Parts: sequence; C-alpha cells; structure tokens
Amino acid sequence: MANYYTPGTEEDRQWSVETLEDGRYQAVGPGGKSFIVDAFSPVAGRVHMLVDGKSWDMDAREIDGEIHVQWRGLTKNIKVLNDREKRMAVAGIGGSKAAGPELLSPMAGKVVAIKAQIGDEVKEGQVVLIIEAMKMENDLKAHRAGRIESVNVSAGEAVEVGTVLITIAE
Amino acid sequence: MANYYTPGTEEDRQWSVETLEDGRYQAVGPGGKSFIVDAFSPVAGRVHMLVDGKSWDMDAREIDGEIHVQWRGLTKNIKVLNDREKRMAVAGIGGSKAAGPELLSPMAGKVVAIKAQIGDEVKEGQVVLIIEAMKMENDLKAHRAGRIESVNVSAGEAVEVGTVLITIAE
Amino acid sequence: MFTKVLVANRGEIAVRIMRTLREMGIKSVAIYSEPDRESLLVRYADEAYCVGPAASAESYLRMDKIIAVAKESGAQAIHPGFGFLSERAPFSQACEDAGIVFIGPKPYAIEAMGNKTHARDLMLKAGVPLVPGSKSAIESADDALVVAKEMRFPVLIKAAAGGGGKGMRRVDRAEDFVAAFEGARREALSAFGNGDVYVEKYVLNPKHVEFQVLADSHGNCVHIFERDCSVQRRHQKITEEAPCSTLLPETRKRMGDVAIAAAQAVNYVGAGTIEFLLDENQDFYFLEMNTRLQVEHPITEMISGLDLVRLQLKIADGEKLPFTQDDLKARGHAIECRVYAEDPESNFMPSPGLLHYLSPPGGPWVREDTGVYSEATVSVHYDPMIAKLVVWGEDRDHAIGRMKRALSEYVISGIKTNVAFHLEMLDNEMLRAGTYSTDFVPALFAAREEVQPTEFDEIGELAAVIARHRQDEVVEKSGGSSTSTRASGPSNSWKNYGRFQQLRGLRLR
Amino acid sequence: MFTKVLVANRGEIAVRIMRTLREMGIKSVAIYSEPDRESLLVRYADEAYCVGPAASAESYLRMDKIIAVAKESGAQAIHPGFGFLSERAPFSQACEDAGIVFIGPKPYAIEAMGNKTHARDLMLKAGVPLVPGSKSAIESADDALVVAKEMRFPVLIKAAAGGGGKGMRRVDRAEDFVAAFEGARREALSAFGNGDVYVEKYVLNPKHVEFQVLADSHGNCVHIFERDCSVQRRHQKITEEAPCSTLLPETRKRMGDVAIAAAQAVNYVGAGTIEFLLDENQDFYFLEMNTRLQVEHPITEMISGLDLVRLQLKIADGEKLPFTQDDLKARGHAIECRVYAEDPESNFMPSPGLLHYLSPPGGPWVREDTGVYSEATVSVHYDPMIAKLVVWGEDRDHAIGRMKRALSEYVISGIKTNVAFHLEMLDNEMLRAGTYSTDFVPALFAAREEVQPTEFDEIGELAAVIARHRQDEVVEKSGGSSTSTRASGPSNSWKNYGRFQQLRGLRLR
Repeated sequence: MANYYTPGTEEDRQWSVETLEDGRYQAVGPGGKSFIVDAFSPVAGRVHMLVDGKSWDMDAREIDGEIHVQWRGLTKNIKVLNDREKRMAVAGIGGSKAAGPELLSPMAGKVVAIKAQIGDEVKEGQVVLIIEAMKMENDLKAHRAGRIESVNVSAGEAVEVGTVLITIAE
Repeated sequence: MANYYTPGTEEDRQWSVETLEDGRYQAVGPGGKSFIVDAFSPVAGRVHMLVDGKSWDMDAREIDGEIHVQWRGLTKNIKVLNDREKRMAVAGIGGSKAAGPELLSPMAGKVVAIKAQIGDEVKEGQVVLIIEAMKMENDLKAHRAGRIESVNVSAGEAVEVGTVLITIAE
Repeated sequence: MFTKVLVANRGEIAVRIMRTLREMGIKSVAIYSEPDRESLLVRYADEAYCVGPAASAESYLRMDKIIAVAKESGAQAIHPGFGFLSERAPFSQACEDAGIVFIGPKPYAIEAMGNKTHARDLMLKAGVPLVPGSKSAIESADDALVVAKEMRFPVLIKAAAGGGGKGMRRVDRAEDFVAAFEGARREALSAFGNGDVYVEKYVLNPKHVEFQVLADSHGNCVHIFERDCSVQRRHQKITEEAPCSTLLPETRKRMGDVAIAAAQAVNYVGAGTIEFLLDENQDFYFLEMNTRLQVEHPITEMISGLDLVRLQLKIADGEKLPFTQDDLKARGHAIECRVYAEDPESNFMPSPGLLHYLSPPGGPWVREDTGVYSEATVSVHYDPMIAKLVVWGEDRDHAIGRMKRALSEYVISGIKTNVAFHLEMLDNEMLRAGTYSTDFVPALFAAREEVQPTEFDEIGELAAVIARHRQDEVVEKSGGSSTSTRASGPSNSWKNYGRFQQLRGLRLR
Repeated sequence: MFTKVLVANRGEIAVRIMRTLREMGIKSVAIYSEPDRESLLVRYADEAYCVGPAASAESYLRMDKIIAVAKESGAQAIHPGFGFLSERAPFSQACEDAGIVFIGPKPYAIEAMGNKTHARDLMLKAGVPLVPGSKSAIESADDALVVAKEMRFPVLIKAAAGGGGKGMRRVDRAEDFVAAFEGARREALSAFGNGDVYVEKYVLNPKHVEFQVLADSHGNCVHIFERDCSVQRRHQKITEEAPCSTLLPETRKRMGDVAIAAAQAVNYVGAGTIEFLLDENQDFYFLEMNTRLQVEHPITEMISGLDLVRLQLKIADGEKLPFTQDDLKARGHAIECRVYAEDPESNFMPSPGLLHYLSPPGGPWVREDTGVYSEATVSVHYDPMIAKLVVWGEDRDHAIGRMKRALSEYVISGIKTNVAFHLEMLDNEMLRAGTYSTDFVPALFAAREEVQPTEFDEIGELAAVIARHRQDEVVEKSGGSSTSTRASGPSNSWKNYGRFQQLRGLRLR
C-alpha cells in the first residue's frame, strides 16, 4: 500500500492506494471513501478507469511536476506527492513557494507600455504593464498589492516566459 | 559517414549517409545518386523529408527487424543493415533463412480440414489445409513443391500464428 | 425520450451509436467481452460492464446477462447494432418481456425475414420479384445438385440463417458442386449454429442495390434511397456508394415502392434494408431484408442529411416520422470504404494485430467511424474491420477524388490493410464508369497489369535508410542503449538553423 | 485546370486548401517560415520551400520570394488564404505581372474594399446602408473626440487598414477616449504598418451577420446565405453559425440582394464576404467587405454542400458558376467553434506551446480543420488557433448537441485552450435562444454563477492519484529509473484475468 497527498484547502488530502491481486486498485480517499478502480493506459499519458461500472476516459499526464487531468473538456491540475516527497516537503525541501515579490511574464512577447513607476503603490489586479504577443495587446496585472520596488524591463523590450518584469514589495 | 545495406535482386544495395553540419543528411544510393535530405520526426515512427523541394511525409517504423515504410497508402518493408550487421550477415550470423520444410500458420484460428496426407506429392500453391479464422474459411497453400513429410495438426485443433502445420520435404 | 440506453454490440458501430446518444444527452451503457476491456467502446461509454469471455456465445450473445445489465444499470432501451443479437427474434421478445425497449423491429418481423425461405414465400405473396431458386433448405448434396442442374449453372449456395457472405458459394460447374455444398454447410453451421443451405440461380453481372427503409409505429413508412453495394470480396461488401449511378429514375421509383411494400408486408417498424439484385436490363430481384441498421448506413446519412440512429431512437420512443416521402431529397454522392485488417494480395486473409500507429484522415466531408485507436489491437476474435471511411461529394467524380484524398491521408502501421487496394479500385476504369457488377473484384485482379515503378520505390528506400541512420545516431549518442528515437525529434533539430540559410536562397531545381 | 498551385499561407487554412488541391489532382506547393519547418502544412504539401525567418514581414509577406518560388516550382496559380497577402492589391498585381493567376479578386476590388473609408463612399453610392461615422481617418485624438461626442457614446475606434479586431476599441465614456484612441493607433501600426483609425457609432446589441458571395469572371454573382458571427471575444469571432436563427426570411432576401450589389459595385470576382451589423429591428448596416476566403467559410460549405475553395479554383480558371441563385438551397444548421490556445479565465491570454497530446473528435458530421498535430507546437509567432471545429445538424438544437459531443471528445493536452469555455457557452441560455448579440461574451462572464462541484472533481483527483501510483509502480519495477509509463499499458495488464472473474458476476450497484 502507498500513500499520496494532494493539496487541500488547509492541509494536504491523504489518499492510500493498494494494487490488488487481479491488477485492479483499491483507493481510499480523504473522507475514508473507498474506490475499486480497474485502470489501464490506452496510450502514454492517458488512463481509463472503470469505477463501480462508470467509465472514465481521461488524460492524466505529468507536466512540470503536476498531473494534468482532463475529461470531456474539463481540466484540473493536481500536484500529487508520494510519501517520500511529502516528507521532503514537510522538511522544507521542494515545498511550495509563497507568492514572491516578482511579477513574471506569462508569455513571450514585446513590452509596449509600462503603467507603473518605482515607488508607486499598486492594488492587486491593477494593470502595470502591457505586453504584445501575437499582435494582441495583453494587460498584465499586479499579482499582489504593494509598492513597486523595481521595474526590470523597458518599453520595446522583448521578454520570454518567466522574465521578471517588476517587483512589488509588500 | 555510415554505410547501410538493403536487399537487392542479386546482391545487397549499398547506401552511404553523412550527417551534415546543418543537421541535414547527404545520402548516396546504389547508382551513385546523391540526395540532400532535410528530415525530422514529427512523432516516433514517422519521418518527414524534404528532398530537392519535394515533401515526403512518411511512416518509417522498425517492426520485427524491418523498416515498414508507408506513404499515402503505399507500403514497403525494407530490411536495412548497418556495417556491423552486414559483417555479421556475411559471417552467417543472423542471415536470412532459405524456405524450410515447415508450413507455418499465418493466423490464429481453427483447423477445419486437412487436404493432404503424409506421403502425398504436392505442388507449390496447392491447397493443403483450411483454417477458420473470424468465421471465414481460409485456404492455406503449400509454400513449396515436395512430399508431405508430416502433418502436425488435426481437424478441429486451434492453432496460433507460427504453429507448424505441415512439413514438406523436397 | 430515454435517459439511458444499453448498446449490445462492439467495435465501430457501438461507438457510432454512443456518439448519437451523447449528442441527444442520453447516457450510454456498454457491454464488453474480456478481450474488449481496452477497446474504444468501453472508453467511450458512460458505463461499461463485462459480460463474459471472448467467444460471442459466452458474451455478446448472452441475452440473459445483457438484459440483466440493462435492468440493473437502469437502461430503458437496448440498441443491438448489427450482427450479434440484432436479428434474433427471441432477443427482441426477451427485451419486451423484461419491459425494456428493443430498438428494432418486433419479433414477428425479424422472424419472418430472418429465415430466407420463409421470407421468399412472404415476398412472393406481396408481389415482390424474386430470383429463381429452391424454395426451402436442401439437406442432401445430391438432391441439391438435381435442383442446380435444373435451373442451370452458375448457381449460388446460401445459408438459410446467414448473412455477410458466410456459408455462401458460387458454383459454375456440376463437378464442383458437392464439395462447395459441403463447405457451405460447414461454414453455416459454425457461423450461425444452423447448417441449412439452399440453392438459387446466379444472376450474371448483377449489381447489388439495396434500399434503406424507415417505418414508425404509426403505420408510416418511407425509403431513404438506395445504396450500390456491388464491390464485394469473398461475398462481403467492401465499398458502397449512394446513389447507384446506373439506376434509372423510373427504376428507382419502382424499387422504392417495392421496398416499402416488402417492409409493410411484415408490419415493419424501425430502420431496415431491402436488398435486391439489379441486372443489366434494370430488372431487379429481392434478395433479403435486413431487419436492422446496415454497416453502410452512413452513405445514406450523408446524402439525406438524416442521422439514422437518432431516427431509430425516436421511432423506438414512439415518435412519428417527422417527414413524408416527398420531403426527402438526396444531395450529392457518398462513398464508403471499409478499411480492414487484411491482405488483399493473399486472398484478403485477415491480419489482426497491434496498430503501432493510427492516424485517421480529416478535413472537409470526411467521416471516419472506428472502434480502435492508435496503439490498440485489432482483435483476433472478431471481424477485422478497422474503420468505415465515408466521404461526401457534390457529384460522383468529386466524391471519388475526395475518397482518394482521404485514403492517402490514412496511416495505419503495423498490420496489413486494404487501403492500397481501395486506392487501386478507385483508379479502375470500371469503377470510374460506375458500370461494375458484383464480379468487380475478381475482374480487377484478372485484368491487373504489371506495376510500374514509382518515385516511392526510390524515396521509400531512402526513407528507410535515413530512419535507420537517425536511429543509429541516437543509439551512438546515448552510449549504446536504444531507448527513444524521439530524442532526435522536433526539440533537438532546432539547434541548427544552418539549413535555412541555404534554403533562404531559394535553391530550387 | 491548373496542375500545380502555390499556397501562400500557413496553419490550418493552408492545409485545408491543399486538401482540396489533392482532391482535384492538383499538386500543392507550400511556402514556410523557419519555425514552421515542422508544421503540418509542410508535411501535407507536395513541395515546400522556406521563404525566411519567423517575422511575417520577412517570410509570409515577402511577395518577391513567394512569386519566385511559384515561378521556379512551376505553379500556375497562387492561393493566398486569408490574412497575410490575401488582401494586398500589390500582390494581386504582382502575380498578374508575373503571369501567375492570383486566386482572388483583381487589384482594383481589393484596393477599393481594403481602405474602409474609401469603401464607405463606394457603398454609399451603390445604395448600401452604412453605420454613421467619421468618413475618413482622423489623426488627432482631440479631433476624434469631438466627432465621437457629436454622434454620442458609445463609439467604436477602428483601424482603417484593419480586420480581425486588431486596432479596434469600444469606448463608452468621453474620459476613456484618448487612451483608447492611442492604443488603437499603436496596435494598428504594429499589425498593419498603418496607424490610421476612424470612429463610428457603436450600434447597441447588434448581431454580426455576414453574407458569403461568389462571383465568376463572366458577370455572374450569387450569395451563399449568411453566417451569424456575433460570438466574439476581444472583437474576434470565436463561434459562428449558419443560418442566423433570428434573421427573418424577408430580411435575408434584402440583405442578400444588397450583398450582391456591394460585390458588383467593385466588379468582384471570386469568393468574398459582406459583413453587416444587424440590429434588433432587422435593420442592417454595411461594415466591410472581406475580399478573400473567410476563417468561418466551412459553415457555409456545410449548409450549402459547396466546397468554396474548389469553386475559387474553378472561377480563377475562368469557369462559369455552375449554378444560379435559385439553384442554391441551404440544408440544416452548421456551427463552428474556433479552438484557441488561450486562457478564457485570464482575458483570453494566448497560451502557445507544446501540444503534449492531441486527439481530435470524429464520427458523423464533425469536421476538424487544423494545422497542428499531436506533439507539435503551437507557435508563439503567429495566431494561436489550434483548429476550427465544425459540425452540421438537421436543425440548430441538433447541431448544438453535436458540437457539445464533439467538444467532449476533443483532447488537447499541455496547454490551455478554450474548449471548456465553448462548452459553457453552448449551455448558456442566451446562446440556446439564439438571441445573443456581439456583447454575448462579456454578458456571459457578468452573469456567471458559482460553479457547482461535479463528479469530475472527485474522480479527477482519483485519476491523478491512480496515474501517480501506476507511475511509481513502474519506477519501482524498473529499479528506480522512470523511462516509460507504457510498460504498465495494454500488453502487461492482460496477464491477470482475475478482475473479469468478478465482473462476470455482474456486480452492479
């Protein structure tokens, strides 16, 4: 039997899974609810499950440390830790970060306008930058409230995904 | 540069391929004809080639030691040896077998009738056995002329792909 | 309307039915045999229950289990698809007895049409023209030979309980008759559990033309035009088209009327097909009625714009047909190619197995109905159909061009298929002219000329060599272990832009 | 007919055009930019030539290179698709000068319709109704503000050279006007190399209804009905349907006549689209004419049965239209959903990237036109459209149900898409009623209610845990190195039939 942990509202949700002799799985969720799962992978990154007669044909694909689940157009990204990873997270190794001061670019593109200056007080959600990508202008908003500590790019500059654009001190 | 060998009518056909600095390939075929090939693999088992401006979007997939090539409905299976394999083949290791005495079942199914007995002289192509697969009767023909040496199955027996059905001595 | 329907079938037709169910907001319940656990139909369904092992008699034909699944899962109706239980009167009856709607005709109609000799008698009374033949099953080969000699060769031996070419033999000479008769009996017994066969006159150069009929439970019946299913191998259809290009409008009218009369003779309800032989003089003979959906129903759907499965559901739910005969208009031309795992060069021998890669065609007016997927297996236990490929075009030539395009896009790797053979047929003059008969496939083989070498012969070999070279390079780089050929795929090949420097200069021939 | 045609475009439209070329037996020549080397269009073409780096100005807009490729490869004609060079009069002219057929209108027609202020004047003369607005481009924000105040807010700022929502801003209040005006100018300059904008009255709650026209070089012109393109986000269409469900037959007749008159006013040849605003009183105003194929042309194809690309080719080859207006009949209802790599929950921000897995929908009456494939990359350099998903149904409700089914089958992994948003829209009451206007998308967001938890929330988490568990098991078995998750796929899972022993007993709820 193995334990897994998914993020919960306050603390992680614990699951335990056991592979049965006939190849199926017995999973017990956070509320103690038990599932018998007959699963197979039609192709890498997909899992089909029969659970109590119901058929679930899903994508369940690990991308950048999260499992991306998809079913009939609905999506959900879930970070699943196993026991070892959970211990590491508790010990503070590889645990999830709190929102830092840095506003990172979510896209590759070109900075067309900067709407805030160093020292400005900004609200969370306030537009601080405009980036053009694929010929569309996209408003980038402050990810948290605070005071602009630094502006790391200038208008006309090309940025990549993850470029630090601005830092906001609380 | 590396050499490759494909089966020819009398002897193997030799190719040589060199990976150029820009990632393309220079291939020289048996007649000395030279090709510059800009190739990439869209997904495992497929290769797309630009050759002199022409676009070839193909399957080229190794299955059971042969490369199965497919393009717009046309197919072709080619055994390609590299230098090392060619030397082994010449030394008689892993070379191609001559047609043996054994007639193997090409399908899984059930023997419904045996049309030849031990000692019968049969012609190549003569029906010697009927196998039912997927509710259709399929005539199995002698793979070479000769005398039936043994009949290894009986009517009603289930057979698998590769089961020896009959042996024919020359 | 029903809220949950059980589909008592497998393969592409099960998926096709479930697609319509999902469109109508109806939950689908699949049943499956053990080897079908990983099939597309189980993946597609809302619910799925295993009903037994591979052998159909122990799974897809287990009426008791299937009805039990329907009741316990709360399905109000069962769609039988085609084959399996679709034409078994006792199953229609058992559903009725269990209070479950059978999406198909009443037991009486299935029974009446299911036994071919009985059906002949009924049709004769209804004034439907028939092919001359023995009126009932004959047990002795010698008796049958006498009948055959009387109506003169060629004759056709057919299974009384049959369908799909199983237990069917054409015999041209008296001396071949007895062996063929016995083979047909054996095949019929194995396929249908009933070895009865009968003998009929073989109509020379006929077309197989069939009419789609649709009848509601309020006494309304229409036909939705015809399908030409003359392209057959081993007495099974492989290419169908609608409309039939050689059928004259007045013959269409007459045949349509006869088709409706035939259906009404058994108080038919639901979708059914009346099969005819059409000879060169536009004379036609009733062959049989299939009291179910037909494999080739999509071409009728394409020219009529009607979803036949949806209409079956509405009829089963007691609705009236929402149109009259005059409302129905055919538009354009549709073709279906049945894509099989088989080897046309070895007498169409089945070649089931692992689909290493499957990439279906797409784009305008192309429809692929399939029950498999890339990296799935075409089961050795059942019919080796991979997919039905259907196209629609503004006219027949347009549709043929489109089908060739669609076939050229189809990639099926790892097993033998008839895709190249379909392409060959579509380029054949007889097919292009539309005048082919049911002897088309053997005639095509007989008239085959030596294949001319093509550019593919050279480039195909080059591709194999390049693929091998790229593979060896990966092995080399990874220090001898060949794990993934993907490593030399998209991501890495971008490191070197040199090739574009040269291409930018437009180095053309 | 031409034997070889160059397609001067990229993405799904290039592939869609090449499909028709292949159906007609015409060889296709692709051009591509460096980052498109691995795109589907290059794979699909018969020949492909690189014309430059990523920036359109250096590749897809290089008229000189493209014409050189056409000449050297022996293409007799060039199809420009939409966007890029499709509406550039100099390109049409350059083709003509080079002796290559431009598959589209003559330079005069492109020019006349391309400049919106000029087009307004022309249409005014032809008696086509127009939206009140500034007749020409305005340079100063202050002057524009005066005009805007005169016609009363809300107003719309639009790029003179534009299209596709670029350089377009709705302004509701005078105090927002100057900033919006400058943003529009900046965007127009970047997108079209021309920053001219003009101001017009914003018609409240309008529908965007456009008519497809088709004119041959012999003076014949027909319209092929309308499309309702009112579902827009950021001023770009995302869902289109045909016919428009609120358009009265008499209005359709009047708008169709006006559309033909508009096309004839510029001696139009080829396929084009006349865009109108339709208000709640069935009054309509000319917006612009797109002198090219439209992204949403497939829905017109589906209801008319006509392949518009094929007709473009026939017209370009000098053929007469093979039908008159009276011959054209619309059948059923078609819907297109544009599937984008974007995040509807973050103001539709583009999310290009690697498509880890792509599995398109299939089955009856579903068409997917795409320019990518599984494991390909949605390029950061161009429009982030993944595919156009098109369905046809017997009526509007039927088509909506079918589109929901098709969307439910669509699997696109690794990047954010608008598939879930399309599903949400199709369930929206305003959309179901058909009465939505161009404000539909913001109205939908405004009316959103709290999402109820679904079964997927629980089962999705279970799937993630099971997937992780299976992965860990593989790692364990292989001694710690995680190379392939396929090891626990189909082949191995068959070793244990125990699960069926239990299922055979029909363990249902």
